[in-house]
Amino acid sequence: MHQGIPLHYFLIVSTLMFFIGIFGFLTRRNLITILMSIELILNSVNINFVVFNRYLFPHKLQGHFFSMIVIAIAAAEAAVAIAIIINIYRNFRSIEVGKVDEMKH
Amino acid sequence: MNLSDLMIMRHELLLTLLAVSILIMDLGAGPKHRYLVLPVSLILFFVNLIIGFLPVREGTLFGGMYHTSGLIILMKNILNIGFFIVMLQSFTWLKKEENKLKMSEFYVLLLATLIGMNFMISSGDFLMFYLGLELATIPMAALAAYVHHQTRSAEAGIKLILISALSSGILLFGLSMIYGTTGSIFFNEVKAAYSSEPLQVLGFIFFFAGMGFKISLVPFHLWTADVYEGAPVGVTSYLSVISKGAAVFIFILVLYTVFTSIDFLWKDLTYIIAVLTMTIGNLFALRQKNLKRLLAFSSIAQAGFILLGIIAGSKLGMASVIYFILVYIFSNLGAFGVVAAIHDHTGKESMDDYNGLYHTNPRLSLLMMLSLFSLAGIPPVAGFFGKFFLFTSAASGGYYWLVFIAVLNATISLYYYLLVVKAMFINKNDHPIEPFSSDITTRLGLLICTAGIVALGFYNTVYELINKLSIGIN
Amino acid sequence: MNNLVMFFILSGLILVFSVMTVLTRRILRSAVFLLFVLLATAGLYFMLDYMFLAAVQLTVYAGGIVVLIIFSILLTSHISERAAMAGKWPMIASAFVVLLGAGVTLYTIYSYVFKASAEPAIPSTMKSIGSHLISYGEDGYALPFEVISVLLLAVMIGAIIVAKKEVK
Amino acid sequence: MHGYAYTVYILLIPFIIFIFLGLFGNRFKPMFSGIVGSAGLLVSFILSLTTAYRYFFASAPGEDGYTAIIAMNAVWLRLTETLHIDMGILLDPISVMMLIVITTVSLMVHIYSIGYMKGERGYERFFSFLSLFTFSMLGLVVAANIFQMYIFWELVGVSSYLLIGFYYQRPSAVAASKKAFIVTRFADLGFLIGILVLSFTTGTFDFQTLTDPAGPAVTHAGGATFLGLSVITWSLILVFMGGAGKSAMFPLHIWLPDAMEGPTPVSALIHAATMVVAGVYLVARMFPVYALAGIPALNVVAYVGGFTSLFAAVIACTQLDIKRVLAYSTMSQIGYMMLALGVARYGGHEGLGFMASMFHLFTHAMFKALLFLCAGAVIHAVHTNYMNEMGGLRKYLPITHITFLVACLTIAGIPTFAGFFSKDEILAAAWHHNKFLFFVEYIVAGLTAFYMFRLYFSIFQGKQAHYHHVPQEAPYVMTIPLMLLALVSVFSGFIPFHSLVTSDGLHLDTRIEWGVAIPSVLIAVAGIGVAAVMYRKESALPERMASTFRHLYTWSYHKFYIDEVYLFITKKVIFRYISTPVAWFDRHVVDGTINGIAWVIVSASQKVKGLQSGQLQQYALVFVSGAVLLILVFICLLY
Amino acid sequence: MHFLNLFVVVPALTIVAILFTRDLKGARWASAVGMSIQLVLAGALVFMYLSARNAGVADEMLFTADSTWFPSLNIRYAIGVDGISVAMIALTAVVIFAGVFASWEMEFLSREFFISLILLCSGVFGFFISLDLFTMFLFYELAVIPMYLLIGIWGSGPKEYSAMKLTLMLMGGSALLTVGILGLYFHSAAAGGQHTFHILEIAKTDIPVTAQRFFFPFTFIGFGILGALFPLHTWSPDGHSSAPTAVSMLHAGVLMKLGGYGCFRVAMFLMPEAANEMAWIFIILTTISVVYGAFGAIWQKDLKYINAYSSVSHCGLVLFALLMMNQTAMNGAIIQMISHGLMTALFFALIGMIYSRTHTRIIDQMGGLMKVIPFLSAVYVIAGLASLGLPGLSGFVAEATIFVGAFQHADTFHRVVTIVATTSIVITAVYILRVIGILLLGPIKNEHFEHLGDAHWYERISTIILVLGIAGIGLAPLWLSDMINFSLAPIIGKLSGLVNDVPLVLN
Repeated sequence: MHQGIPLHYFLIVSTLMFFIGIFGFLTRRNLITILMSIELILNSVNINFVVFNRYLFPHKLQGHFFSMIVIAIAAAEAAVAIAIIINIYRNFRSIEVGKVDEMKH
Repeated sequence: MNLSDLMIMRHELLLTLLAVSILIMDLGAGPKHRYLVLPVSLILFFVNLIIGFLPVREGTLFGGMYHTSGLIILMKNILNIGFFIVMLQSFTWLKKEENKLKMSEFYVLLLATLIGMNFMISSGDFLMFYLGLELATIPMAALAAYVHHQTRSAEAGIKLILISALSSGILLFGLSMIYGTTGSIFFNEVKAAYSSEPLQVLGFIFFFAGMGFKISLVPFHLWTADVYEGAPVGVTSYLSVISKGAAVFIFILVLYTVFTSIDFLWKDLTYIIAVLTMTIGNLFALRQKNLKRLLAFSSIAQAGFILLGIIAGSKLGMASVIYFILVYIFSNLGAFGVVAAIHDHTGKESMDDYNGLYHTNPRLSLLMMLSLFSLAGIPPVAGFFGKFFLFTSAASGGYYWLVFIAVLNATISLYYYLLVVKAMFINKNDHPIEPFSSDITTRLGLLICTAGIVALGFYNTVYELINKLSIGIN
Repeated sequence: MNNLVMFFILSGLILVFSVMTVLTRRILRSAVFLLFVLLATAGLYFMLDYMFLAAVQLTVYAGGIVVLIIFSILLTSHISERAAMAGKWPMIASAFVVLLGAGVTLYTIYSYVFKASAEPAIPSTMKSIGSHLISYGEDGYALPFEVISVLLLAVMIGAIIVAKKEVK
Repeated sequence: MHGYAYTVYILLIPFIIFIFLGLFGNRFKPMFSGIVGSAGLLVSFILSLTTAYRYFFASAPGEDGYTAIIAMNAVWLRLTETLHIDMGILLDPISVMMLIVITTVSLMVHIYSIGYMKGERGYERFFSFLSLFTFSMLGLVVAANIFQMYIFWELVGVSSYLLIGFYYQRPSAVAASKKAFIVTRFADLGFLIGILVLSFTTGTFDFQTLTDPAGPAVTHAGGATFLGLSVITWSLILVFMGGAGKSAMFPLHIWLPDAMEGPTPVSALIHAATMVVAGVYLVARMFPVYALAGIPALNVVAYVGGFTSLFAAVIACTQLDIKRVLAYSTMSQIGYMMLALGVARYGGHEGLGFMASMFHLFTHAMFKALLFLCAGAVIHAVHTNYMNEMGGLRKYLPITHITFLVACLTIAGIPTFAGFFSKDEILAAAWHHNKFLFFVEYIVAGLTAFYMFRLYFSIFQGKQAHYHHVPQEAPYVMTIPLMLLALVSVFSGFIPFHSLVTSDGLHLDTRIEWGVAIPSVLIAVAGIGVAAVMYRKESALPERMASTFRHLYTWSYHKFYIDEVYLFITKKVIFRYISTPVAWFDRHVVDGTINGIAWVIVSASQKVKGLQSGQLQQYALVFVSGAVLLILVFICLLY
Repeated sequence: MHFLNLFVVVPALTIVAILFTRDLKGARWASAVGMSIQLVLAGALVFMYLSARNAGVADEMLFTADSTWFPSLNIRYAIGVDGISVAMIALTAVVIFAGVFASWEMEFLSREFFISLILLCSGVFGFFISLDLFTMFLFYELAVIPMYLLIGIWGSGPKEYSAMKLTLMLMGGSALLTVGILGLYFHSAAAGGQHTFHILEIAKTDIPVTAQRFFFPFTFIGFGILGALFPLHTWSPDGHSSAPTAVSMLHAGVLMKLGGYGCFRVAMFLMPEAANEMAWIFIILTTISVVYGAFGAIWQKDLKYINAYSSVSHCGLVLFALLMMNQTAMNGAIIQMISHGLMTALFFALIGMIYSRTHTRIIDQMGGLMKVIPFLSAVYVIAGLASLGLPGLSGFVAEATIFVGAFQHADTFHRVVTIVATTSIVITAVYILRVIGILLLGPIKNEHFEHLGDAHWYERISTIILVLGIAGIGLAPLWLSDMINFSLAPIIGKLSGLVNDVPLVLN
């Protein structure tokens, strides 16, 4: 295929990255590392879009721009999340996710 | 493309204009006049609401990324109505001393989410859809975390933003698969190329999960109650009604126009999720003592009912869903309006605090009862019609057992609604909530809700209009 | 062939640092590993001839987000602090779910035959990207571009509101 | 056409009086209601007499004998095409005879009650109920339709209930009234089912169609069978069950002695003369069906009647409450009538028993009413019901004494008194059909004479008992009815029943069969003699007799413990072993299931709360697991 | 305005009038006037109906009106009455009239009480005039839901529990009903045709037997719960015993009849084949209910419980007779509905009146009331006699018709269960007489009772109107029976018809 690298290779990488991100989300106890896991997830999605665009549908730039938008949104999300995390830190004096469970049941 | 074409985007443009003007007014007004920004924005939004009903051209813009139709405009107008009520209801709270420095920002953020929803509903491709979705979600997190001095508010904010990020990650992964297997992100092209290949199914399910988060379907619902409880009441009601309504709108639009070729699949999926959502939502709602939390779980159960309309896949189904959302906006905002009014005056939101409310605040109690009955689907209030039409549409697809499960769930839900009614009307209380009178805005909001709850069922024109505009899978 | 080697190096980096990002117990290191992942991803984009995207990835992601994250880490934790991981059972459950999900997904992807479009490719030069970005016709992205500006504005306000210190 | 339409007034007058007194009686002086009631009944009485005269004597019977006349008929309720409940008046020999019996006795009782009930609380209520009863009883006898009969049958039952419970503040009266109602109600259940079966088989309620020898009831007799008996037979047995209940046949007799808790005039009217013979009347009314289609049922009637007569007579010998003695005597005499019907067959001389039964019904009504009214007068005078607290009343109550003696002689079957003739016919009929029952009846005749004179001697002769105040003869308003009834008792034996009331309406030649009559008279005299020896003077003989036949005496004194059996069945079995478990079952099992469902839901709600742990990552785990699970399900399993 | 609409409009106007009153005095007079008008209207309706029939009008439904409500779903506001609904309307008017007077002294939140009560009754009226399943269902639920507040606020004893139980069980019933109604709707037209909720139009189409088999149990049980079908009757004892007087009257007297009415007007009329097929199951259940309810009543000590169980028995008889599916038995069933409605309302009214004097409902604590409150006691006896089926009162007419009708069945099974059911008349006598004996007769147990006052004028009005109804039907049943018979004919015709079998579409 393109430049000798099969499409599936990219997809395997991105899929693994996606699930590693999810694993991180599920297991890290620190809110910021959870946020980083999300970045991993979004990054893997970006790879997908880009690769599909390049390999399969190069006649348009849909995947490409999708990735761009995702990057921008990831930034926005991170901004708000970090703002809230700082707020949490002020309120809880900790950014341990386990401690943020005042509301339950 | 010329300027008149842009008028097709009137809803979004006006809202953006409104948001910007509020921002500018807020910046421009001196500290003495800042309190004027709120009423002015209210009035401006009301004007916008009215303008929304003026006829507008249907059409497609930006190469198919944006499109409107009578149906979509109707949905936007419905959201506008709800938005207006939320604005009215949060007025009292915003005027409080604690929010002095961030009054109008609240409206701006809310407006931003509404713009996002409008774009989302109007989207013609997954990119705009995703963008709208995020625009409708990210500022929400900021709104949920609006109250600084409350840990719960921050907690709600972080839970919302993180889970929403996760869900949008999963949704995006699904979208990437959809893109990869169909070669396009445009709805009409995706529709043409979609079949039930496993990878496409996988992509669809990831997409479904992402939407499930927005509509709070089980098992993607767990954030709901915590966020609803922690967020300010206005935000909660907004989340539970407008946000959810918009998500349902786009969800049903996408299902009915894009994934038509795998309708058998999403119908089965919806069946399972509907049963789970109704049942789990109700089971959790049963033992809630906090009104906001109770309404949160009830709104999960209501989402399950909404799926009953979606599953039909017919014009009837869509009409029922839209009608139900409209009714639901009035009913739920009525209930939240009462909760907000009481919270604003007393800070109380536990069911036990409501004991004997009827004797001190009869009108609020009556409205609360009406709203709850409407939520439960009891005649003659509008909720009855809404629910009945949903059941009808599910039955039209032959899903009689699903209808049965749903109606049984409606009965269970009646139980906890009645618990609230019981608290207000029957239970005795030595220290009931003192009689108080609310602001004119709160009253106006509640009045609109009451009118909606009472009249919507009998005023058949509304339903017929919706029905006329609705579409089904052909 | 070179490309393949390059790909293996980059993807190897991506995967290893991804794993390390989620497994290392030091938060700051984790941020640095994330930076490596993002850089390697940018490398992939370069390989695919998406220069502009790679640049965006470098500036926005690596330059913006990671810096933001590092700042916040510095703001909220001590350098030496070791982040706790979830307990044993959550770990096992998460690992199980993730492995299952990854397995199914990979299997599904692998068994799918992707169909490429026959139409000729369009260049992904800066010029063409630029013109696409401001075009409002077919394959034009002016609208998302504008909307995202609204989003960023809203997010800015939101972040300020949330992070702003309360005036008591 | 037939000119009998006026007979409807015989019924309507008491009914109107009932309504009037019931609603407005308390607006007037008490005496007023008595007078109104009696006056109204007098009119009914005269109308009945006129009817009887016109029916029997004014026109000669045709070839078919006395035929039935429908004086009026109106549909009351349409049930099916063929089945409709009518309100009609059927005049035939037995109903006309019953009109006379009822109006006569009722009139006497009304007049008597004016005196007897003086000063009682609820005077107007009493007369109102009496009128209701009279109305119902008249309606019962003239019923043209078996369902109409059932309707009035029930009304009679409820009037009886109301009157027995007249002294409603006395617990025993309340209990007795309840018992009477429930026992007869139970019997009526049989009657109702009988009607259902009968109407299902024959498609009609109409008496004339039913009893027509060529009608559907008779022609369907050979139809389906159940346990070896035809359906018609079963229905007749069920109908007889109703009759047995009303007529206090064994084993449904237990309510009658207790019913004596009611005011004595009530006992005279309802529980001696009229209502209790309704069962006999019912069988007589349906007689052609019994005789032509249900001989086994008729045998049941005969044996039940025979056994009851003996059984009741034995008990009567040991009772001390004079009204109870009379009550058992009534049972015994009705047993006679039933037996007579049971040994009769349709038509000609075979129908002797039928005629005898009706004859005895008539005479018995008169002398038994008389006996009760006399007893009432005695009780009125001495304020006790127990014969061992009485004695030597002869000189205080001369009129009562004479009339009571006349009645005793009549019931004992001493020749020239009415009872002799009617009883003789019965014995003759039994002799021809069933020797065993015949001998039983001989014994009963002796016992009857014995216990009646035991009663007579204990009350009017014997030792002078100690009274709180000197007993006084009743006022004329009470004694005149006594004398009138005594006259009727003496002379009614000469009424030519054999040519008036027969099974097929035709004239029947009868003569006194001396071979049967003489021994029976001798037995009666012997019975009187024994009673005289034992009770005329104070003696230790009764005690000795009692100890000699200790077991028999105790059993008899305790009415063979039938009440206890019933009590066991009702209190223990129904109340404790059915009703209580049913109530328990309902509360705990049925309702428990419903509550259990609620409990399950609520506790499920409690159980799942852990899902909502407040832990963000757990939410995410559920989220992801849900998505993965759905993928697994939909990709691997479904598609 | 259409005449029948008045039956819904008058209660609505009454409610508005009550809103303008200030206190108990105003509220009760407004209600009394409103419900008197309603009574007059009902009388006029009976008269108009009978004269129309006498004039030879042979339409199945009279005074019909039909206006579209939701055109897209073909939901219509269709009204009309036949002899059966006229009878039920008359019953409702009488009972609510009596009910208003029975709650004359409702001090606590009186306006709210009367509003809820009349709201309830407007639901009932609406139900009986509806010909459209949708509006029928709407009115049905409208009638059920005010019960919660009525029992919960103004009730006694474990009122909250009872109110909740009653509401939830009845709503569970309406859950079943929803499915049934929707099933009927979607099978009401051949493929491509316009679906309809209109009863008469559905009756004209042949619903496939497979569909009937599926939906009949839903519909029948759904209505059956309100008609106290064993074993789903347990809301009734608790609900009735906790409810305030007028509510018990209305609920047992009228609301339970909605169940019976719905069972045949919807379930059996529209799904005749399934009704024929499945009747035996429900016949067994109802037979149990008849006998079981009666036995259950014997043991009870609370007056209201006794009457509630008696209602289970009597309402069981209604369903029992309906399931016999011949004209006579069904006629009996409807007479029984009316008869039971009147007498149970009378019972509950009396129990309420006695309770307001003695402050107890436990029979063992009372006794000899006949002496102190003769009027109420006498009426109680009349009600009791009516209940145990004394001729001359309405209960007998109903039971006689039912038993004769049921026994006309050619099938042995039906006749056997009929005999079993007839035994209830004895058991009924037992518990009725037991209560009368303990409660009214005998010596006065409590000296406080010596000074009780007899019925007030409003209580007399309340009871006398019911007694008049009971006696009126009992003495002259023919007009009622004929009125019902005429309207039953088409239903019976439908029940004995046949349709072809088309498979049911079900996911």
